[in-house]
Parts: sequence; structure tokens; C-alpha cells
Amino acid sequence: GDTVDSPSDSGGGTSDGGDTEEPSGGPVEGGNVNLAMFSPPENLFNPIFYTALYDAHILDITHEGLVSQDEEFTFIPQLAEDWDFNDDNTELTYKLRQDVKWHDGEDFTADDVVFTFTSLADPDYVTAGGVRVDYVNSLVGYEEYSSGDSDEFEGIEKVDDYTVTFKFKEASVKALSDTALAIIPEHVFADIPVAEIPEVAESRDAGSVIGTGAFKLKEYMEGEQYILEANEDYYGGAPHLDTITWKIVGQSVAAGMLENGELDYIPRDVAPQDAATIDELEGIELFEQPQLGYQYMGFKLHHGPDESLSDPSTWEVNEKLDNKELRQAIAYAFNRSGIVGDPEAGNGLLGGRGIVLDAPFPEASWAYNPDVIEGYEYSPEKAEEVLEAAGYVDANDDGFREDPDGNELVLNLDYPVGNETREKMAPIIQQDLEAVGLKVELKTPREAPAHFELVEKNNTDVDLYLAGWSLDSGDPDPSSLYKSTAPYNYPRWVNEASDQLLDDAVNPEFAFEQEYRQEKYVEWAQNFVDELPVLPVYSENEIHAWNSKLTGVTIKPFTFKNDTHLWQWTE
Amino acid sequence: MTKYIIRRLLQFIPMVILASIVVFFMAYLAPGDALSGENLDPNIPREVLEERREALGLNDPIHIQYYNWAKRAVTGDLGMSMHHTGRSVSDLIGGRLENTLNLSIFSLIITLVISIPIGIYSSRKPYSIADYSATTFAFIGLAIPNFFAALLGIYIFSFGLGWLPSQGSISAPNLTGLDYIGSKLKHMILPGFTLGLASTAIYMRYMRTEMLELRGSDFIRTARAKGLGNRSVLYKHTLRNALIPIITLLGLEFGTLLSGAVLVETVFNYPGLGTLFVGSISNRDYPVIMGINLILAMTTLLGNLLADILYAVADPRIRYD
Amino acid sequence: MSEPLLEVSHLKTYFEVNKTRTVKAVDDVSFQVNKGETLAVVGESGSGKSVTSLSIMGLLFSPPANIQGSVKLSGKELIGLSDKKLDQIRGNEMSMIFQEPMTSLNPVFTIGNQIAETLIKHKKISKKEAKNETVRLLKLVGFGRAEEMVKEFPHQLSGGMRQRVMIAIAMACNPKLLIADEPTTALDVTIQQQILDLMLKVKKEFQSSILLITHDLGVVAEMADRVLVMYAGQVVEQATAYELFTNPKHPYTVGLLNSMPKIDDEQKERLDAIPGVVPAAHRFPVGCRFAPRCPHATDECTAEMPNLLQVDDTRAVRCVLYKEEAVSV
Amino acid sequence: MTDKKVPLVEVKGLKKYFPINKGVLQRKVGDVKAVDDVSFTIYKGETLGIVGESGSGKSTLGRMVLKLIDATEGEIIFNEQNFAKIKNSEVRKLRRDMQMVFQDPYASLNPRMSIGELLEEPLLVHKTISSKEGRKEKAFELLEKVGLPREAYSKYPHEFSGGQRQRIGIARALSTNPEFIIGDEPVSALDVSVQSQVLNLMQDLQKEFDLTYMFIAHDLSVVKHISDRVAVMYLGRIVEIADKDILYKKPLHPYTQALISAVPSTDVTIKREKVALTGELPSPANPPKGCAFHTRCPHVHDRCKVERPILTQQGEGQMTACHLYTTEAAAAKAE
Amino acid sequence: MEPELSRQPDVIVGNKVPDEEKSLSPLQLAVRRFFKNKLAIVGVIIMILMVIVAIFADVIATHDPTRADLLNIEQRSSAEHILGTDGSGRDNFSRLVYGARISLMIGFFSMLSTVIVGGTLGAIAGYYGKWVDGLIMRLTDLILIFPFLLMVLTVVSILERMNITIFILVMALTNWPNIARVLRGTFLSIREKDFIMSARSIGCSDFRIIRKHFIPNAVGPIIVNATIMMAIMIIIESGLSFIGAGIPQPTPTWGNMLSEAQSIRVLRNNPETWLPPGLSILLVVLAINFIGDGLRDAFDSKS
Ligand SMILES: Nc1ncnc2c1ncn2[C@@H]1O[C@H](COP(=O)(O)OP(=O)(O)OP(=O)(O)O)[C@@H](O)[C@H]1O
Ligand SMILES: Nc1ncnc2c1ncn2[C@@H]1O[C@H](COP(=O)(O)OP(=O)(O)OP(=O)(O)O)[C@@H](O)[C@H]1O
Ligand SMILES: [Mg+2]
Ligand SMILES: [Mg+2]
Repeated sequence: GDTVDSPSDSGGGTSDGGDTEEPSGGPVEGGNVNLAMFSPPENLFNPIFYTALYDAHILDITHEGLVSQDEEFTFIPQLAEDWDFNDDNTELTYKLRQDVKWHDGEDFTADDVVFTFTSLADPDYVTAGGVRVDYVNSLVGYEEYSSGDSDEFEGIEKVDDYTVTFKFKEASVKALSDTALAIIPEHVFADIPVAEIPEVAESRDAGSVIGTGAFKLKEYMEGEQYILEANEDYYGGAPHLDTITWKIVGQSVAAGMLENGELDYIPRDVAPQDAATIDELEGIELFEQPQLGYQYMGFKLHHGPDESLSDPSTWEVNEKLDNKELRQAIAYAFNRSGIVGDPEAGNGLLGGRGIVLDAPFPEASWAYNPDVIEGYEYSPEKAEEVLEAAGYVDANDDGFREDPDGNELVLNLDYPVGNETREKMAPIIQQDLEAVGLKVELKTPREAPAHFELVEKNNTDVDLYLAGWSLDSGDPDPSSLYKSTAPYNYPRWVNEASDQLLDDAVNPEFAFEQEYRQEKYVEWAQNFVDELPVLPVYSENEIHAWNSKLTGVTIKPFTFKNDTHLWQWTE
Repeated sequence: MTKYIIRRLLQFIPMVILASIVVFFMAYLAPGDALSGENLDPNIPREVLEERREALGLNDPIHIQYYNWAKRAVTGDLGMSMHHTGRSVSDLIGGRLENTLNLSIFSLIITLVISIPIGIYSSRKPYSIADYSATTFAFIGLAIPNFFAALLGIYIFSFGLGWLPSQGSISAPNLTGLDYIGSKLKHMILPGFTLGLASTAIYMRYMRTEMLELRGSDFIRTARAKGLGNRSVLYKHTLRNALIPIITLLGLEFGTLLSGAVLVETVFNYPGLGTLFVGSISNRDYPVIMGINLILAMTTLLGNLLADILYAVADPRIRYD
Repeated sequence: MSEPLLEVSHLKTYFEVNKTRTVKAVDDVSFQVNKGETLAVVGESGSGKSVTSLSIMGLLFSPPANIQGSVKLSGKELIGLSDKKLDQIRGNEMSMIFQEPMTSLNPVFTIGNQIAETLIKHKKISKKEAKNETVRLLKLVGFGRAEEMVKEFPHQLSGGMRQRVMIAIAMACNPKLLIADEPTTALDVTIQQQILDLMLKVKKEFQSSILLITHDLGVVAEMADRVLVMYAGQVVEQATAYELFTNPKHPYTVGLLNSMPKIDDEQKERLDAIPGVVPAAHRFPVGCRFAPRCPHATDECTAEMPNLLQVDDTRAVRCVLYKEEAVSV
Repeated sequence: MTDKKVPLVEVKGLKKYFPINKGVLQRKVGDVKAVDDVSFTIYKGETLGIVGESGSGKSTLGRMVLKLIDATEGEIIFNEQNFAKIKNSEVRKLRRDMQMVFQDPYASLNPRMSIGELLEEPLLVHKTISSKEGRKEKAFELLEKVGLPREAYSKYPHEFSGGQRQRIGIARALSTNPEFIIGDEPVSALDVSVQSQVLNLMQDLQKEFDLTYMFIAHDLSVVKHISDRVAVMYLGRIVEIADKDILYKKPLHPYTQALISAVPSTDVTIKREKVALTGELPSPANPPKGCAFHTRCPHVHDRCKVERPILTQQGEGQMTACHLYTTEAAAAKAE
Repeated sequence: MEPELSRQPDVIVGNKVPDEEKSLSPLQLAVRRFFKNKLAIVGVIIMILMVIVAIFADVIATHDPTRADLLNIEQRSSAEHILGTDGSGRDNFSRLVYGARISLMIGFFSMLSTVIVGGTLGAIAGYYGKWVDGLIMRLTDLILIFPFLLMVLTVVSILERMNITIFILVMALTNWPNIARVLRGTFLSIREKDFIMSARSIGCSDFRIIRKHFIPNAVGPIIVNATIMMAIMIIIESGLSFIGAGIPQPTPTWGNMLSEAQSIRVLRNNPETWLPPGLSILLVVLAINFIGDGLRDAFDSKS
């Protein structure tokens, strides 16, 4: 097989990866596809409660939302045929498809939609383990309903059996993405208290989990295999395949299993280092595109008391990193493209299968626009220049630069375990920075929960830290990560211009225009790149590899599971 | 004997309590909790997390948390997982425990079936070529890290020769009867072997020295003086005595096996307690960590008890009362 | 006297400990045990008494043991016999009891089992018969509650009791020859007395011969018809018990008798000790092996090993002092 | 030798009970009455022999007298010092004057120490000789005393035979110039010819250094040979104690009689009368009531089963604990 | 009567012992027996070679073992990189050489700390017995009821981080019961020996008894177990590295190198990456086990 797509020209992501190569024989009906999953799901097959990515692998096939997105992230109909905003953009009304049936044969109606969203606002929802309140907390009457003060959730209203209206407290540019959550059947869950939903068979057991998707969960062995069976009554047409089987396998052996036919498709998670080898295999198709997430090196700009994470006035400046030039010099000194590497030579930690990012927008996002943003090319010379200019010189001849006041400067670099490439990156950063005379103390890695707790809680020892964000497809708004008051603003970055731009970008008065937002985000991104609260490093490619006899797989930047009913074997 | 067993079981209680305290404090003192970590969705409002923490009792002082945990644990309720929303710890552990036990027992059987006959053979023909090969195997078996043996096993037997499956504990979920057993067994062969590698080596050597040592003992000399045939001397008199230390080792082996299972399960993606535990540690899923530790501690204790009982059965000199 | 039951001639048992060291544990030993008699073998620790008996029984492993010479039981040669054939004889025609009653019984089987298995093996009788026979044997060796004993394990018995069980095992198949290797050394005097009495009793009952190995001259005096004195792997004197104690000839025998404190005699101020120690079995001196400790030693003694000299019908001495008395060489 | 009769060791009502612990809590469920109410005196310069069957408490008694283990009850007075009343630190000093020779020559010498070190250790511990040279000199002297060559100094125990090791053990015991030596079956493990060497040596040394011995053995001939007086123990008690000649000529206690008659004699010219004992020594954890010997005694009568006889004087130099004689004695007195 | 105390030469010492066998202390004898064991010699030679490599790692290594070279990742063998490079472009050969230093050091110091902790506690338990023994033994039971690796993982997660010092600490913390038990057993059995009674009877102090009588006689079991322990530590290190709980990169340890073989790709394509560290572990553990066996035979001479 060949690489179908090279990352450079993928743009918004290409579709129909599987169709590009002419299969040798004609299509056949039926059959099973073995998919690889590297960690077992947690077996909570309920869209409103699941937390693990791996459960989503199954739910994405068995359940559907009102709307979906195309390759450009534009919203397209799914369970809803059409939608409308009212004049002031505070109400969103969906017209639902009338031909949709649940796996158990019941009709899908507006009641299901209302039920799903009402459940999210239920007073017991959070204590039962639910975390998706961001889908409903912008709706009218959320507070009243979720606190139990009101029996009626005003935010969502059934107009008729196939029409529902969502009512927002204020106009929201994210309205569509906030209503795109997969729907659960009311007739199944109506009698179950929300608090118990995560525990009941209907959220867990094969045969009892009911969705509207092209496949239904037929049976599984926990931690080993999950078999999905074709939903012959699927409104989009009966699937070609009989079954889809997710197999839980170790990442280390997946490539081998693909080669000897035990697996048919390794979606998304082919190790970049394995890609070249797989690429050479006969009869295997490879597709790659940058992930929506990115890895970065954070600069702890402020430390602060733990109890006031969102009150910048209480924070304390981290003197070591306060100087913007220093941060910029670091950005010049760190050979990020070396990490990503060159696909031709196959070098770098990613073997060239990824891209270097400057601003924290994924390549696939419409907010991504590298052409207008000035980033940092790898240039140790430039770095040294900037450092000299800013007064960072080696005053005492110990081989390392001191700060402009002549004090010793040692930057502590903290990183977590759990991501192989990132773990490998840490010593390289140290090596790169020491090459320009900056002394980095490499802290031994912690486990992820410990690392993130310490990074978040303003541990004063931390200067540099490694982390990554994986973003969702819904909306590119980075406020929750970089607004000064956002708890996830791990660098504790305070910048008025940034805060302002972020607000402007979602200002409902203008923000329904994507161009307006694009402009704002470019402006924000340039400011971000200049100020450098974090240095984004790379966005790794997600790499798919499958048996080339399998056709009909459509890979979007955020999913490959949209049109599973079209998957088909060829002779 | 019954009284002894009951007394021993009662003795477990303080041990288990102590053990649970130790693990609880160790686990909870570790920084981070089930709600911190990397895979957090930045869209989740912090208040939600705080509310979850409060609901899970994570904000209580640690001794209160322990008290709450222990109060439920004594009624057999190990609580709900913090990471696997809505799943009880017993439920999570249940299926895994079965797999791990299956694997451990299988491995134990392989170990015994291989090591004892070879050990006997070696002792009968000491310093023969077969004996030297067995010794060499034993030394290598002890020297090779078991995850590495596992990888080599996969490389050779799964990918090279295609004989054995490399992953999981079963080939399909809906198997029944013989197919089920067959598939289970087939999936246990590689992990079972690698898991038992070191023990096989140890038992083999043990058996050999023990048999050789017994050969010169007074009562074996008596048996020979009685004119009993070689077979009777070997298989009745010698073997029976040589097995006594092996039997005691067996019970103690249990804990070791479960421990080795962590690595082996990881490589073979065998859904057992080991992998669950590793995951729970990195997710800070305290109730699960506690549950697994509790169960393993009890298994180990029961293993020890079993060893002692078997010991008494095998060796009439040992009497408990 | 009467016809020989066991004839041992030129028995040599050497152990190849390693390439440079050979232990000559038994070095050219000849003797015979007649039907119905008790022959005692005495000698210091390490003189080769046990190895002699084990060689007769074929219980040594070779290697390391290298056995040469001839051992005939009722005229049948035992050396070189296959294990299978030997097993027909051991425990059946000849049997043995050992020094350490505490460890000579298999701890994991019941007393009954261990007695019965000999019966089943050699007498080809059923389990049930074997059990009855076992009980009978236990009663014979003086156990009142034999029926219960059958189900007991060795550790439940004292040393004396175990030795009695050993005797029951040894006598189970009515052997012609009983070899007893220091059967009472580990026991207290009062218990020793019981065991010795028991041996005399079973000997009479079964009309067997006994080869009694001991280092206690008192036991010899009480039990033996004839005595063989061993020193450093060799027979140094052979005599009837009466002759030996009344008229010892070999300087070693003399020394041995004199160095014993005796309970019946009047008090001696000092004992006559034999100086020195028994030479180690892997480096015997040339010449007479006793010469380094012998008060009569001459150059002749250290030059050449003296032969065992037959001084009359029943006596033989390995000492140059008795050259003249020798009947034949 | 014994006419002076100055007591060196006085033992009064000495008891040693080893607790038998069982169960989880290691609760005490009983006692092994290893030594049960034993009294005797050892006079300066004499040898007191102790005989008895295995397990009768001989070693335990010896160890208590040396305060290697503490007595459960009773008094030991050594050289007018009461053991119960002196401090542990004092005991260590006392050890200079009393020493022990052990039964197993293979186990009683630390295999990792050379003979020189072994012999010098007591000197070092008690700081009797401060100079290294002096200690070495003393060690040579000791070696010579026990008839070992000087070369032995730098050798290790494993290079010696049993008899030689026993000599080393004796030399070690002698190194602090003690007055009193307890031999706990010092010749039991040795061959006859070697045993006589060691016995001779011990006798020689006793004369030379005016030593007092407590000589434990189970071989009655040996005890007879070396002792002045002999005590016979049975199940933790002394059943008879008498001057040697009296005891062997005219043993009173049925146990002593049986014991002596059970010794096989090398004299083939006479056949002695045997007093056969049936049965085994009962367990000291569960001794018979009354006279401990009654289960095996040929003269047992009802009183023996309930009342325990005490040691009473039976004429010059002989004491016996037996109802056969207490009644007689009582009767005699009454007359 | 006096002159009768004749000192006749009634003892002939070790009649004509060949000179070479003269006056060797038991320790020397053990050493001698040890060196007669061929496998043990092989073990010693391997270990000596390894230690030489470890000491002269700086000289032998061709590259900086921690220096990543992103342009040359997972290279096969070449003149420049004798054993190729690893996933970060570090020189495998140099890592192997430095790995010897670090892995041996880890093994040795983990063993040492375990032996010190376990040895001391075991000795105390065995010497004093009674409640001290009870307490210490309950403590060992407590630790031993947790499966070892799980215990290590839990401890590591509290300590947050893993580095060489912590590794050594954790090993001591989790492994000492094994040594303690052995030593306690040894001490208990020595306690019953007559020579201890003898030492007390001549008035030795507790301290002297421990120092001169217990320890020298416990040396055998200690050394044997320590040796085995060291082998175990090296294996454990590799196991922990494999599940990502070992010494973090870029520190070169054999375990770290071996865990590169986690993926079948490396296993298949780059044997020069995993075979040398794998063989080194095998060889060293084998050598240590040979030595351990040799020591065991040498120390418990039944002859
Ligand atoms: N298996 C063996 N290998 C090497 N040497 C042996 C073996 N068995 C016995 N010997 C040696 O043979 C010699 C004679 O031993 P044997 O056991 O016959 O002595 P013994 O007279 O029975 O002594 P004891 O009275 O101590 O039982 C001894 O030096 C002993 O060390
Ligand atoms: N430390 C101890 N703990 C418990 N019981 C003991 C202890 N030492 C001795 N005994 C018991 O005390 C009793 C007397 O033992 P002791 O060793 O004094 O007898 P002995 O007469 O010296 O026997 P032997 O002749 O076998 O040396 C025995 O039953 C023994 O089991
Ligand atoms: Mg013998
Ligand atoms: Mg004793």
C-alpha cells in the first residue's frame, strides 16, 4: 500500500481514503472487520455519562447526535434534518428526521432529545459521575433545574414530535456544537433515576444498549473484544458488513497482527515509528492526518495560591521566566522540527509524521492559519543573539548563562510519564537548551495525575513543563485554556490583550460570521506566539492502516466512524 | 485441624486490616487523584470536578475517608470505582480475578508438570547430558526477564510460526463448551509458560537436589534394605518426601505469581488483575487499588494457609492443634 | 563349627572421593557367619564396620563406591548381582537394622505401611494378610497395642520403639541373616537392654544368624559368639567372644580392653589409653596400620603390612608378635 | 581428697520449668519440668557424677549451675555467693571461676575461629592478660597442658579429630584458671580409646589444678571411673545420691539398680542378674504422679502412685528417694 | 605421684597432612572450594569483565550515551554506531557500556541496602527472639502479603518520581523481608549451637557474641542470598523499565534499552538494539547465579 495522503496537502482532511486505490475484485456483502483498540473501554456505553475515549469508539458507531460535521467542521444534518436560529440567535430549533428507529424498533422522536438534555441538567447528574454539563449550562433555566428549585427545564422544549427548540441564555456561537451530543432513548431510560443510569444494564450490557447508529452492540468480553452487529433497519441503508469487532490489543504487536491478518484496521493509533514499516507491507493501506490535539512546553509564568487559581491578582510572578526574550530564545533554541522529523528520511521522534505548531490551533481547524503568523524557526544562533541582547550572559564562565542580574539560572523541566514521544522529548529539550547555554534541570517524570495536579496547583519548583491538549471538533475557542481566569490556564498567563481578543472572538454580535472569528483568532494567535505563555511543539499525525480490501472508510479530521454502514469488503 | 484453620482465618483479620491501612494511606498520599490527569476535557467546568470530588469524599480528611471505606468494606462492599463511572469495584475485579487465577493456576500446573519429572530425571542421572541441559535451561530460565521471554515467545510462536495467539484470553466472546475451553487454553499457553518460567527453573533445581539429598538419607537406605524395587523406592519413598518442600513453596508462590502476572498480562494484553492494577494506579482509582490489594493480600494469606495445610497433609510430622 | 551362611572373602570397598583421593574404607576383609551364630564386629569409628555391612547388603552407590571381592549368602554370590536380583534377597533372606532409629523410618508413611510393604513385596501376600502379619510382628517385638500402632507414624514413637519397629521390619520375612549396625548406640542403657534382649529373642524364634556391628565391647560380651576386631579397614583379630575377652592378642584389642572403664572392676587410678587416633581412611600408613599407636611397634611393623595370621581354629591375628604361633599363612 | 569437705557449690531446691506455649497468643499450656526440685552440694576438689537417661534434665541442671540459663526456682550458692543475688555483670566475672566442657566436640567450638583465638578469647574477655604476647604464651601453655602441639595454635577446629577437639574444649575451659568445671557428657561422643585419653587428661588436670568437677554422663562405667560421688537423676529429680563405691556396690533405689544392671559387662566369666525395666521414660511435660518412677518400677506399691518420696539419708554417704526405704527408715527410727 | 603427670606424646596431630591443606580457616576453605567450581569461575570471569567495562565505560564508549541525535534514529549497525542507535538516536553501544555501570550499580546498591536493612532486622529478630522477633516477623508478613510488583508500583506512585536513589530505596523497602527471614533463620539456628553456649559460659558480652560468633557463621547465607538478590534486582529493574516505572530515560540502563524491544518492529528490525542488553542481563544474571551456586556449595560443605 501507499500513503494515501501526505500531511502537507491534507488541508482540511481528505475523505475516502479507502477509495483511492482500486480494489482488485468487486465488493461483497457481509463479513466482519477487526479493529484494533489499544486500551479497553470502561464499558459505560452511554453518551451522556461515558468518560473514556475508548467507550466513544463504540458509542460513535452505535449512537448519533442531531448534527454531525463534515471535513471542514461545518455542521451537517444527522438525526436532525434541518435547523433554524431565531433572530437574536438565542433559540435553536431542530426539525428531526422522521424515519429513524431505535435499535429496538421504537421510533426516534423529540421526546428522546428533550429527555437526553434534561438528564444532563438533572440535579443528580454530576454526583452520579456526569461531566458533560457544558452542553446544557448555557441553556435557560439550567441553574434552577439543576439545583432542584424548578421541576421544569426551560432550556429545551418539544414543539411537536419531530421538532425541538433549545433556548440559550444568550446568543452562543457554539450553539450547534453544544447540541451535537448523541441522543439516548427516552423509552429505555425514562423510569430509571438519573443517579442510577451509569449502573444499569441499559448503559452497559450488550443487547441492552440502544442507539440509532448503523451498528448495535451485540456482545463483548470485557477488555478483550466488542462485537457490533449491523443494524439492518438503519435509516441510511443497511450496512454492508455483518459485524465490526473491536479487539483490544497491545500497541506493540498491532502492526504484526495487521500483517498476519488478525486485524483488518488499526484506526488512528498506529505508532508513527511503525508507520514506515507498515507502509511497506503488501495489501495494507495507510492514511494519516494531523491530530486535533497538540503537545506543548508550558512556561510557568506565575505561581499562585491554590485556592485562587482564577484570581490573577493573587498570583506571584515567576521571575525566572518573566522575561519574554528568554522564552523566545528558548523557542528558537528548541529544535521542534527535529522532534517531528522528516518523512523522507524517517528521522525525528515522529518520523516526520506530524507538524510543528506555533499557535494552539490544530491544523484541521478553520482557525489555523500559519501563513499569517510569524513563528519560531529553529535557530540556535538567533537564540543566542536574543539572549545576549537581553542580558543573559555567562558571567562566571561555568558554561551556562546567568540571568541579567548575574544570578544563576536553572530551569526545572517537569514532565509526566505515559506518552512515549513526550518522554523522549524531555531530555532533548534539555540538550537543545544547554546548547545555547541555558541550564535545564530535568526532573524525573511523574505519573500523569501527580504531574498535572502539581502543574495546576502552582508548585513553585516547576518552571517548564510538558503537557498536551486534545481538542474537540466542536469549536476552536481556546478560552478555557488560555484566558487568565481559566482554571486550565496552567501557565497562569495574564494578558489583557489576549483576554480581550478571546472575548471578542465569541461576541455573539459578530461571531456568527466565521471570517470575523478567523480574523480575531489570527490576531490572538500572533499575540500568543509573541508572548509565548506556552510553546506548542507538535501535532502528531493520527495514522490509520487497514487492509486494502476494505473499502468505504471515510476519515474525517475528528472521526472515521461516521459512515460505517458504507464499509465494505471487496474480493 | 478445623480449629486450626479457623484460628488462622481469624488471624488474618488483623493482618488484613493492617494491610488495608498501609495501602490506603500509601495510595491516598500519592499526589493526584482520579479527577486529575491528562485526559481531562478542558470544557468540563472546574466546579463539576469539585462537586465530583466532594461527592466522592475526596475532600475529607484521610482518616475519615479510611473509616468510610472500611465501614463499607467490612460489609463486603468495596465501593464504586472513581474512574470507571458507575461501576462497582467488585464488578470490575470479578472478571479480572477469574482470568488472573486461571492464568496463575494454569501456569502453576505447567510448572509442576514440567519441573517435577525433569527434576526427577536429573536426579536419577546426575551429571548426564540431560541433566546438564536441564540445569542450563534452569539457569537461563532464571536469568531471562519474563517480559522479554514473553516478547520472544510472541515473536517466535505467534508471528514466526503462527501457532499461538499473542493477545487476549479468548478468541471470540460467544464460544461455548469445548471451543471455549480450547480457546481459553490456547490463549494461556504463551503467558502461562512465560509466567512460570522462573518457577519452573526453581522447582526443577529444587526437585533435583532434594531427590539427590534424600537418596543418601537413612530411611531411603532402609527402604532399599527392605528389597523394595527401584521404582518403589523412587516413586513412593523418595518422591513423597521430596514433594514436601515443593508443596510449601507452592502456597507461597501464589503471591509471586500474581505479581509476575502484571508484566505478563501487559505484554499479552491479558485482561487480568495485573493490567487493571497498573491502570488503576495511574488513574488514581483508589477504591480499585484498595480492592485489588485487599483481594491479593487475602489470596496470598489463603495461599500461605493452604501451603500450611498441604504441608500437614503431606508430612504427618506436622500437626496443628 | 557349623555350616557357613555368609562368606565374605577379600572384600575391598574403596571410595573414589576425587581423582587424587581414594578412601580405602574396607581393605581386604574376609570372614564368615555360620548358621545360627552371632558374629560381632567391633572397632573404632571409621574403621569400616558400616561400610562392610553396607557392602554386603549392596546398599552402597557405585560410583563412588568400588566393591571387589566376594560375598556369598548360602553359597550364592552377591557381588555383581543386578539390583533386581538383589532386591529378591534384601529384606527377604537377609535384612538390616541401623544405628539411627530416629531417621531410619520414612516419616511420611505409617508404621503398618512400612512393615506391610516388605511382606507384600517378598511374600506376595494380600494386603489384608499383610496387615494381620504386621500386627503379629508388632506384638512379637513387644508392642501391646499393636493394632493401633499400625496406624501411627514414626514421629509418634520414641527411639527405642522405633528400633523395635525396625526389628519387626527386618524380621518380617524371616531372614536367615540379620545385620545390625550399632542398633543400640543411640539408645539409653535401659532401652539398650530391652533391644538386645529382643534381638536374642527373635534370633531364637527365627533361628537366624546375626552380624552385630558395635563399638561397645560390653554389648559384644553379652551378645556375640564370635568377634571380629576391625582397625583401619582391616580385620586385626578374630576370636570367640570368650577367648577375646579372656585372652586378647592384638595390641589394639588389648589396648581397647584396657582403656575401657569397667563397671564391675575395682577402681583403677588411671586408664590405660591407646595414644593417638585412628588414621584417616585415605592415607593409611605403610606397614601395620596400628604401628603408630602400638607400644610394641618395631621397624618391621612400619616396613610391611603384617598378614592376618591364623593362630588356631577360631583365632586369627594381624600382628607380627604372633608369627611363631601362626598355624598357617 | 574429700576429707576437708568444704562446700564449693550448694544447690537448694532448684527447679527449671520450660513453658510450653501454644496457639496464636502463645499461651502457656503447661511446663516441661526439666529439673524439678533438686538439691545437692559439691565439695571442693571432688567430682560429682550425674547420671540419668536422656531427657532426665542433666544438661539443664548443669547449665543452671553455671547460670547459662536462669533457674525457675531455687538457690545456687557458689563460693558463698548466692547467684540469685548478684547482678548480671557480676555473673560474667564469676564465669572465670567456673567453666563448662560440652558434649559435642563438633558443635562446641566456633568453626570460624582458630584454636589460638578460641583459647585466647576467655583471656581477652576477662582481661586477665592484657598483652597479646602474653595471651599467646598462655595459649601455648594450655595446648601443652592438654597434650596438643604448638602448631595447633593457628589451626581451625575442623582440622582436628573429636578427641582432640575435646582437648581444645578443655584447654579453653582451663584458660581462666577456674576452680570448678562442669563436663556435660564430655566423653560421650568419643571412641573408647580416645575417651580414655580424655578421662585421663581430666583426672590429671584435676590433680594439677585442684579442680572441682561436676561430671555429667549417661555411661555408668565412665561415671564410676571418674567420680567421687554420684547422683542419679530420673525425670528431673535426683533419685539417689551416694559415694561412688557405695552406690555401685549397694544401689538402693530400684531405678539405680536397674540402671547398673543394664550396663553390659565385658566380663564374660560371670553372668550378672538383670533387673529388666519395661517401658520408656515418661515425658517431663507430663510426669507421673507420686514417684515419677512408679510406672516402670518392679517394686511399685500403692503409695508410690500418690506420694512423692523425698531424698532421705540412708546410712553414711547415701541418700535415696524411695518409699521402700522411707518406710523402713521410719520404721527403724520408730523402733 | 607428681612426676606421673606424664605428658607423653599421646596425640599425633593430623598425621602427615599434605602441606597445602594446612591451617586454612573455614572462610579460606570456602574460597578454595569456590574456586574449584568451574561454573563459578566462569561467573567470576564474566563479572570481572563486566565490572571492567563498567569502570572504563568512559574510555570504551564511543559516544555520549545520553546524547540524542534526532537525525539518526533507530539506525542499524554501522561504523559510526557499532550497535546502531535507539529510538532517540542515542548510540546503543555506548549505552550498553554505560548500562553495565548503571545496571551493576543499581543491582549492587539495591542488594546492599536490602541486605543492610533486612540483615539487621533479621539478625535482631533471630538474636533476641521473643517479642522482638514476633514484631519483626509480623512486619515481614505484612510486606510479604502484597505481591511484590504491586507493592513497588504503589510505593513509586507515592514517591511520585523514580530515579536511581529511589529505586534503591524502594527495593530495600520491599525486599528486606526475604533477607530478614533468611538471616533470622540462620541466627536462630546458630543460637542453638553449643559454641554460643560456650561463648556465654566464658563470659562474652552480647556484642562480642554477635560480632565474633554469630556474624562469621552467618556470612555464608548472607553472601549467598545477597548474590541472588543482586541478580533479582537487575531483573526487576528491567521489568519495571518495561512497564514504564523504571529508571527514567535518558539514563542508560540495560532495562531501559531492553524495553525498546516492546514493539515487534524493533524486535524484528533492530536486533542490535535489544539483543545486546538482553544478552548482558542474561549473562550477568547467569554469572551471578553461578557465583551464588558456587558460594552456596562452598559455604555449606557437608564434607
Ligand atoms: N560414601 C562414602 N564416601 C567416601 N568415604 C566414605 C563413604 N562412606 C564411608 N566412608 C569412609 O569410610 C570409612 C569407614 O566408614 P564406616 O562408616 O564404615 O566406619 P564405621 O566403622 O562404621 O564407623 P562408625 O562407628 O562411626 O559408624 C570412613 O573413613 C568413612 O569416612
Ligand atoms: N530450652 C528448652 N526449652 C524447652 N524444653 C527444654 C529446653 N531444654 C531442655 N528442655 C527439655 O528438658 C528436658 C531435660 O533436658 P536435658 O537436655 O536437660 O536432658 P539431658 O538429661 O541432658 O538429656 P541428654 O542425655 O539427651 O543430653 C527434656 O525433656 C528437654 O526436652
Ligand atoms: Mg558405622
Ligand atoms: Mg544433655
